[in-house]
Amino acid sequence: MAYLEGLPPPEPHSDYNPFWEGCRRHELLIQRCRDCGWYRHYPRPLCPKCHSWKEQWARVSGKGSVWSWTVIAYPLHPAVADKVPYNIVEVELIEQAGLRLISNLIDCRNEDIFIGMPVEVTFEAMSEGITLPRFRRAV
Amino acid sequence: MPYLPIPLPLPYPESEGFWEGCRRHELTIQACEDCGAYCHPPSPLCPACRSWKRGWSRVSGRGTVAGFTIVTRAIFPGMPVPYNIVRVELQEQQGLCLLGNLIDCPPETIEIGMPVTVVFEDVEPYITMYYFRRTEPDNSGET
Amino acid sequence: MPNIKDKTCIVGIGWTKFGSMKRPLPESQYTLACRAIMAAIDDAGLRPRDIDGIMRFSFDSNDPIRIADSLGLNLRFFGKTMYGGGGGCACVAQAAAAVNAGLATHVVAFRALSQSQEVAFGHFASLFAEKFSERKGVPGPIGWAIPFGLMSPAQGAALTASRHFHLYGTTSDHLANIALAERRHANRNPDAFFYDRPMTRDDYMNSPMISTPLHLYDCCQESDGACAVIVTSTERAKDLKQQPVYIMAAAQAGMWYPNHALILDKIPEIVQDETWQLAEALYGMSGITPSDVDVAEIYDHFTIHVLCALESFGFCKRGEGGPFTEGGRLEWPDGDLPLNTSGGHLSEAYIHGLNLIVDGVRQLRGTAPAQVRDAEIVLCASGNAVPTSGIILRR
Amino acid sequence: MESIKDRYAIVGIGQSPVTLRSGRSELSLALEAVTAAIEDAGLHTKDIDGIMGDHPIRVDAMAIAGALGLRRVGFFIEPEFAGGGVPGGIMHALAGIAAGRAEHVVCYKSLNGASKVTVPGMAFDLAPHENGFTRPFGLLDPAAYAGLAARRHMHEYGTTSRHFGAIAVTCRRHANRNSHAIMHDRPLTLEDHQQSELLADPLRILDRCVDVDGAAACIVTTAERARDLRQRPVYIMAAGQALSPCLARGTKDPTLPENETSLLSRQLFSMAGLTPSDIDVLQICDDFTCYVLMALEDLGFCRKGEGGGFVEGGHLDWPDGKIPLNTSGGNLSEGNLEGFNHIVEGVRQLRGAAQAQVGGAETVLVCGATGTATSGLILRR
Repeated sequence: MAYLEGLPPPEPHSDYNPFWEGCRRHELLIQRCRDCGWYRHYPRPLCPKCHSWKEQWARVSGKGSVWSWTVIAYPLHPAVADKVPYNIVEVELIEQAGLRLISNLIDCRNEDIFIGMPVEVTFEAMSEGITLPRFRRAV
Repeated sequence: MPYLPIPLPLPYPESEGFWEGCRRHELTIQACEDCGAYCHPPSPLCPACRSWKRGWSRVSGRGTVAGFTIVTRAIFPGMPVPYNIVRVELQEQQGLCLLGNLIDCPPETIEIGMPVTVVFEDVEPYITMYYFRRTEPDNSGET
Repeated sequence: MPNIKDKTCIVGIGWTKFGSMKRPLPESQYTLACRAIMAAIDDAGLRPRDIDGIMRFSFDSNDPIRIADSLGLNLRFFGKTMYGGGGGCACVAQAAAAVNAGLATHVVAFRALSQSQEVAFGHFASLFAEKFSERKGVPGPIGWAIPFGLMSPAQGAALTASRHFHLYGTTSDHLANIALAERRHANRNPDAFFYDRPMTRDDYMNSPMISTPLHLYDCCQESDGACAVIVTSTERAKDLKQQPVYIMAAAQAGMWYPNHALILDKIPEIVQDETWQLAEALYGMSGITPSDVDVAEIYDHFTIHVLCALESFGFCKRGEGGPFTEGGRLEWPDGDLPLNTSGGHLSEAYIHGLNLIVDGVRQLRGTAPAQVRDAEIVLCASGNAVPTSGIILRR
Repeated sequence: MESIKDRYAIVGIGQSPVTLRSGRSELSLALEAVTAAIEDAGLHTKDIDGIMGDHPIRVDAMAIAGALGLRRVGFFIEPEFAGGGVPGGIMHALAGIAAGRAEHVVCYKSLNGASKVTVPGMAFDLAPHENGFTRPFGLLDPAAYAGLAARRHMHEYGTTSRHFGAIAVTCRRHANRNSHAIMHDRPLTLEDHQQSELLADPLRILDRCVDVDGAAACIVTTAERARDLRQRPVYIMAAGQALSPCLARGTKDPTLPENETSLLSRQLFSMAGLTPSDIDVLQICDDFTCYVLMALEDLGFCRKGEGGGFVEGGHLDWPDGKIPLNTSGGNLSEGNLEGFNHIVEGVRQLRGAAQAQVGGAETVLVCGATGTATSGLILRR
């Protein structure tokens, strides 16, 4: 069973669909400026550094480290009433300082998580044709 | 049966007195206990004199059509067009208006100034809807 | 009272392509917003990082954090105007207020809409549909309207129109004059959605009845697109690329009627009362009179509301809006008061009033598609039948 | 162009009771606070010609106008962002006054956070579809964002949960003096905090504000007009908003040299011509303890990373601390009004009418929530 099965899936939207299509193919794609090479997540219409409108969806390594983490211990939201405690991690990808993703760390006890832990992406199929990127401790 | 197959109103703290009246088949309008001004939709304090003393007063249910439209294009799926929406000015106070529907009335006969009276329809255990029906002019002089 | 007359200027305008439900634009509301803002920045001869304030509409998912992140900006001023189309000029007014108070230097006011992808306003009651069924009813003040089938702005406007017809003898022919004038203007404007679609009086009369007495062509479009304007101080404007367009007056007018929810019905007396308050404030601040206005850019969600506004702004007397539309008075090039010269919401695009302001600025720069000769003063009015706002611009 | 410094004042304040079960609509609560503020200022209802709206999904400006029978309202704007936006509403109001659109503007906030007797108004929010990048991963509540930021601060600077707890204890002590506060009768020790349930590790239940039913309001006008009114005017020395692109991330990176609150700090102190050492009382929006600690650093009351040590030193405690914080108990212990209570309490301090009155208080800094687009005020007697 997937981690946090049953939470609201991402809704399709033209700005973000390439990301989720990449996940379905088990590829982590991040939007990147074709002119200056700056990665941006969340996706943006234009580059905040050089204001170019030219973009590509670049496949990244999926490697990174835990930038911060929390364990949700209290069911703050009805959707997770039966799921606590669970972890949320913010992962910084190796491609660019500050390039971070929200996700979960799977196959890892919550008490073993630490900031700086090397991780790599893995993909989990959810319902409705959605695949989510999650992370695992890297060897 | 409600006039239209769409969601019904949900009472909220200020409007409960109105809907309680409907359940008794009485048109009950919020009225200021200090200055007597009617207020609809109901409000926590009186817009005329700012008193917090809010009361409820049964009104005659009689009024006239102040504006209307015949909706000919459905917005919700399943809406039985054409249907009418009327704005009724109650005889108790100038400008005291309720939105509603006119039942048992062919659309082409609706006109501004037409006298109407309230009718009630018990549609759900928790809510009784109010509608209007064409009536004879009120010549009794009562209010 | 302090007065901001001529202290601030519009120095940049930007707009995107316009689409509709039938010919949607592929880009998101967010992308459209960024395109219009970047176009306005470029038009003004500014750099993105010069922008330090943003005013937007509510009902818009482009919050200033997202805009700032896309453009790489630090912002020191941001806010929202409420009440849908009533808020367009208020965005400009509050941008001008910020500049005037020294709280920001270059403020963008923008509106982006993607009704094809997000929400079609004509059907906006259906937005609540899911919530209604969840909650088993219609909560709050809208519960006085929706259960009786009053679910779209057109139906509310129809109630206004039926009463105006009754009180003053106004007719569909009068409303057609407004729709036809705007369509003729759109036929001169290559950006307009109806650029290559002329319309006759018969076309108007034969268009489907939406809600009596309003026909399809009394109603604005549901559009995709975005517009942006940039406001700065008069001193700063002198250093920039474009001929400055001065803000002579900028005002708002609230609505005292307790039944204010957007889709509730409005009787013309009340619609006109609040617009009259707005007119009084604008004429007071600017020191002009209705006869000084060369071009009127009046929010046209529905033709009937334009007619009410013409009366309230003093172009004619109350109740005489119908006859005032006759004789081509609202038409470029020879009418006394050319109205919505880009085609307005009825025939250019529905960008919540911001496209009317853009066209007003073009008129004063001399670059409008239907350019009024020697236009010196433009009145821009936001939507009425909701709390409203307006600005008066000059060359 | 012009500077607003000292040209506008807060002349009236009002509050509804703060409760857990009011059974009342947000409109009703808002009107109680608004009419109290009008009364406090010695104004007539009809003098109000501007309304700084709350979030329209609750009580929009025209709901207030309609209920009060105000026929002429020439200013109404909606602030951006909940807890970060409240002082910014005051700033918008004075900009509206300076532009000639109104003379007496009422600002308010009304929440039904505890009983949730909400009466949705006419608004709907179009949520950005970006939440597809957070919600499927269980990031559904502001506490999760706060937990991630707090964890990072601890990692970088050695901050501990006890440091966060010190802020909760300070606010609670102040609430214990405030008969209006929801936690008035409930003392709190650091050990209580340490034993409270985990919420979003490292944050505990007691690191989070208390949701209540309640409303607060204030009235802004010009300094000249203020001098004719009933109360001693509280002058606005500086008002500002700030946001930085770093906020788009959602989680605050406490190490960034420049963020929304540091930008705000620079703007406010330069407009007022003051430095942090000139401030007598601090009112910082405290939805989570960790954000208060970070705001203290970003505002310049201590150095980056030294927030933990600073909050331990008793500097923030009434009556003897150098710079008492949230003297009415704040969102953590008076009750969460998204920081509007902070403005009301700031005004009371400068009138000398607070229940935990800081002796000789002359200046107050009010700061909106950090970690979101923020805003602030510097007020003086």
